[in-house]
Amino acid sequence: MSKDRNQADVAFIEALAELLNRNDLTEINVKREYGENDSLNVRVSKHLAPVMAQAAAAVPLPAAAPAPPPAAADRATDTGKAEVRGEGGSGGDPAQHPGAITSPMVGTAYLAPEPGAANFVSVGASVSEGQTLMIIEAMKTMNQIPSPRSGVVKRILVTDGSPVEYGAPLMIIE
Amino acid sequence: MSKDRNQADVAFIEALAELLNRNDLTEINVKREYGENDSLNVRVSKHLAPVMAQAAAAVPLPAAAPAPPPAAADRATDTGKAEVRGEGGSGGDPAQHPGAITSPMVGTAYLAPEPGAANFVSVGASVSEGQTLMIIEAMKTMNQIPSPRSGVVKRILVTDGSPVEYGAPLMIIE
Amino acid sequence: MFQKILIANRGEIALRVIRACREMGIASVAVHSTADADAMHVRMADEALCIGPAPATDSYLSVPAIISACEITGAEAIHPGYGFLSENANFVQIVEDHGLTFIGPSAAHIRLMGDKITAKETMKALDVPCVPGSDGGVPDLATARKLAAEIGYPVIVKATAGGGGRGMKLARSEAEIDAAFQTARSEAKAAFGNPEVYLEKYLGNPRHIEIQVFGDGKGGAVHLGERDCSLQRRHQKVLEEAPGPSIDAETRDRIGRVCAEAVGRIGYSGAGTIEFLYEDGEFYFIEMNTRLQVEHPVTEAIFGVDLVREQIRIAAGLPMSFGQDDLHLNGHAIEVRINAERLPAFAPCPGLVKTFHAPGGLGVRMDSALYGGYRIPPYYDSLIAKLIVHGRDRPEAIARLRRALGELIVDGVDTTVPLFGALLAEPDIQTGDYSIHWLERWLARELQQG
Amino acid sequence: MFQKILIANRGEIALRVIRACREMGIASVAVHSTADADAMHVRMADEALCIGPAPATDSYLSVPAIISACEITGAEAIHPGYGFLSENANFVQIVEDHGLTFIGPSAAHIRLMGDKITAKETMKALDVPCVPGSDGGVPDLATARKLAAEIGYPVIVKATAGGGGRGMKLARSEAEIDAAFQTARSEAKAAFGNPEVYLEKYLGNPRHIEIQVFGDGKGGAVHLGERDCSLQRRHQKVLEEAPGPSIDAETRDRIGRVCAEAVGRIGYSGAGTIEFLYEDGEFYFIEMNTRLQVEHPVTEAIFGVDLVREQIRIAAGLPMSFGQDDLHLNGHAIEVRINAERLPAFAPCPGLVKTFHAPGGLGVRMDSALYGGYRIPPYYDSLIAKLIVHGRDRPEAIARLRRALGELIVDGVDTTVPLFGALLAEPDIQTGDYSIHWLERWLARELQQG
Repeated sequence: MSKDRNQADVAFIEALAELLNRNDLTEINVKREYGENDSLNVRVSKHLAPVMAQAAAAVPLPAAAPAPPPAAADRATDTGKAEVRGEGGSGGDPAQHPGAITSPMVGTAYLAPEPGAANFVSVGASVSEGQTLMIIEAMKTMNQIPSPRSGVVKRILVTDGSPVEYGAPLMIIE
Repeated sequence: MSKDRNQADVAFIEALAELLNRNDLTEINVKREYGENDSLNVRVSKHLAPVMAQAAAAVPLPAAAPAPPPAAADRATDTGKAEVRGEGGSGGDPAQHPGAITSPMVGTAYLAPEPGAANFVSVGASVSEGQTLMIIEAMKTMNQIPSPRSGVVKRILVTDGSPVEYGAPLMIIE
Repeated sequence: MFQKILIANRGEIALRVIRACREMGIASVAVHSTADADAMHVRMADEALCIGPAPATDSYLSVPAIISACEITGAEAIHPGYGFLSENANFVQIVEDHGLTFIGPSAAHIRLMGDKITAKETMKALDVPCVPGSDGGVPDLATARKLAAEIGYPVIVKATAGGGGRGMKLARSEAEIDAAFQTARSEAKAAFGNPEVYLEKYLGNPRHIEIQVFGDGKGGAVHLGERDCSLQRRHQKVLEEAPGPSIDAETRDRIGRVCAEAVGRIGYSGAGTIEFLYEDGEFYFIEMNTRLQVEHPVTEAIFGVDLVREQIRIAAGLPMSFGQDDLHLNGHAIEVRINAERLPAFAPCPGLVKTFHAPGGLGVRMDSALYGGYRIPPYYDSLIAKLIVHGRDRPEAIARLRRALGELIVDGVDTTVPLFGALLAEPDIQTGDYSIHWLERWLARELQQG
Repeated sequence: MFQKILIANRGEIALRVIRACREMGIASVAVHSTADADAMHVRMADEALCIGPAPATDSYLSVPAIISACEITGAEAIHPGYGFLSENANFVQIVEDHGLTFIGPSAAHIRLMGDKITAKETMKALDVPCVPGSDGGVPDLATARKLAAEIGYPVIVKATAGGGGRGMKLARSEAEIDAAFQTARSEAKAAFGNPEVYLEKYLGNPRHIEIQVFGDGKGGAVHLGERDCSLQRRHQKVLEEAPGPSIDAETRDRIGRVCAEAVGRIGYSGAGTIEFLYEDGEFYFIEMNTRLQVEHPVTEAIFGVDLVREQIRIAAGLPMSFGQDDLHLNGHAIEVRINAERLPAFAPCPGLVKTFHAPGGLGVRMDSALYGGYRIPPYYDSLIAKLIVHGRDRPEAIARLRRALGELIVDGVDTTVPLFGALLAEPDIQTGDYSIHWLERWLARELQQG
């Protein structure tokens, strides 16, 4: 296939994409044959089932809000907040994980009792109920965070010295 | 494949998309063959999932708006407007009736050529194409409204002397 | 000037402060409970931080959580809004102890005005008019007669140990003082085991007039006229207006100067409101609120100034951006408080706001944290929007308010909007002829009829 | 006063007029095309009437349909808004012939100002400054030299029969006049077969300054200062502000008085705008618009008056509600015109507005006919909202505009909102240093870079 043909196809697809957006469609199917048959199959659709999801998505201010100073919704996901929420890690929302230990307070998380010392726990370690997992400093006070159950540390979701908000997932222990 | 052909296809699909939106459809399927077969298959659909009603209801300002001075949506159905729209009669929107004759202008409808005279037509009467059905007065001018086709007067939707807006259903002739 | 301010509040007032911050180029930090994760102030702020669970005591009222939120975000100052921690002197002390700035008066001034008796004594000493009375127990009838004549009738005789209306007697004239004094003493003795009574001027049908003041913390102060907030239900203000329909320029000037001088003399810093009862041309001090008021926008409308910006400037140690001579009263403004409440019982009505459409056009200001699809949580107060209109004069403002209320759409929850439609149809409201008892009486009558 | 007014327009301006009617207690009639059946002005008006199909020529521009709509609804007066029939003298004549009132100036005044040459001659006779020139053909070089010296350099020599830039030569100083005159004559002869040329003052980098006037129709008139509308793209205003950053109080007073006196002398009735080019402290008349301007809200903001209410009052034969001495300029206001257009080509972008959320808070006014779920029809102009901010001074207004733009959500269609974000970041805009060429040049540069 020639480069020209490629560009033409891309332009064609781009035009379709714009068209889809402009008309609030959910799907366009095109089958075009240029050979002897010289046929064109088109399917343009607008599914209403996903409207549900769309309606739900419309509940918060839309992330796609086009304002140039970052619109409200955009700011809600900016770095300042992401940082505070800790490192989410990959895959799903760790806060929803059944083994998640969440922060009981706003503060700064410390994984070791003091700088240079070994961490309270590390991934793979077995912990018993009541064992200190980390410290959260709030208002100059060091608050020990005890494990609510015995189990194995599967993931540690915060780094040493990182800020955490109330309810932020700290570790997963199963 | 020529660029012209691409543009033509995009224009075609765009027309379909607009058609879809304009008619509140949910799907259009087109199969067009230009070769020897030279055929065209079209599928037009409109799914009425329950979500539809909800989404549609949210689109216009809600009629249930609770403001005490009648809210915008309430006013849209107040008597002043209803009067201008003529007497809808019972059952369905007469403007959507395939036999509806709609008003070509804003004005006052008169069913008779002059006060006291017999009406131009009455329910049950047969009319021929071009026959005067009524008069609409606009800017002191009496405009005769001719029947666009021959048929029988099924319903008269306006009363003598009533105001009509553009597009208001006047009669149903089948 | 501060680089970053944390707002220890929620709802429309949090939004109000964020707007001022944004216009001043200051970063804003919203704190919120788990119930407010989708709230507008969280979306609007530059940063947001969950500080606790839904109950306010564990989130918006949690001092450690808020201080800690400042520490980890690097916010240098805290704006408390109104309610919550805004008049909590201990909180202010802790804020200052942590090297942060509280955007408001000092802990000492909050304490001074937080105690009703100290506040009254202070104001009296500062020549702010207070309700005249006996300043303590009245030993005998002769003293009672003498004092009542000085105070001026009507006077009320109250049990020192009393409360709940017992041991309380009204004397409308000299003819009634003997009976009132003796009956009150007997009732006081019977009810509380202590016959001591005191005397106070009786106000039958006063208005609630409050004076907005601003102090620069260095002895300088200005006033921004009055607001009439007489329309109250269970001591909650419902509709506020400025200027007050019963206050003329000379009266405004007189009481305004007294108030500004008073707060200047105590070195007060920031926004404050001195509340009075007003009857027969006389003002009687009730209390001073050492914070921004819910109804501050009516003052902003008629003076064309931004009171939150001014609070922030003063807290940052800058001089005030206006002096008394820069302040010119312009037109008339009215605010209505729109609550998510179901009439006629005013029952809180949280829930999903399906559609929200704000009124627009000339002279209309909407301060609301609503948006279409927002779910009003059941944990906090029911104020969801303030609609403020500004017109050249009172009739224009009333017409504008009626028009704007008709445009507003809050679909999905019941609101107090219909109340205002009904109020604006009342001749007393149209003429401005109402006292602090008017609304309760009107509501009782409407309920009976309706 | 009128009982019922018909609004012969659509979109935000129809809404604007409906709002004024409602505040004045006047019933409003909206007329609309079939394409606008769901439009906001239809929903907001007390009555609505479909007057024709989507094309404006058959609906909003259809004189018989509009007159007929008045007849059947009993409307006594017509407010034309801007555009459509607002400056159509024949329409005004027909309205009057039908015993109805046109809310605007007389047909004669519209005609007078509708013809550019007559308008200029009229203004000149009324001592309104015009672009100085030769007032017709210049016969020879000696006259050209003499006139150029009188007018002051730079001057431009133009073919009397000309157009499109041919036969047009610039003389920056006396040294260039001979060559310019002779070259222009030769080119004019070659291009148009007529060598006659005329001389005019050349303006290199002027601003567009317009003066808002109001006449009472009985010889009385006031001015409401200026608006700077220099930021234009293809002669379409994009952002307007008042007061003009280049105009001081003395200049405003001087040109304002000239304009008010001019419209008073001709007995002009209602709102009008006298547009000028402004360069080096001098005003040069361009044209007079005999209607309400799109950008009238910036004037309303700084003077605190309702111009539509005033139009209606004057049309009803009432005296004006303010005199020149009642008008005090207060603060600074900026309007941005938000169009449904896709940048960078400004291609119209009609379609479904999925979410609409208006900015709120202090000093923010939104004039828009949008609502969530509204489908912008493709038949009319692309203006969908006007955002107007008012602040104590220009920096405050700019900060407020930036803040408000950040709050506005129009989701579903592309808009010109991003343009304003970019503009407000430009030092020239921040300092107010721009001419009528600034925006086109900036856009060209941005396009090249982007």
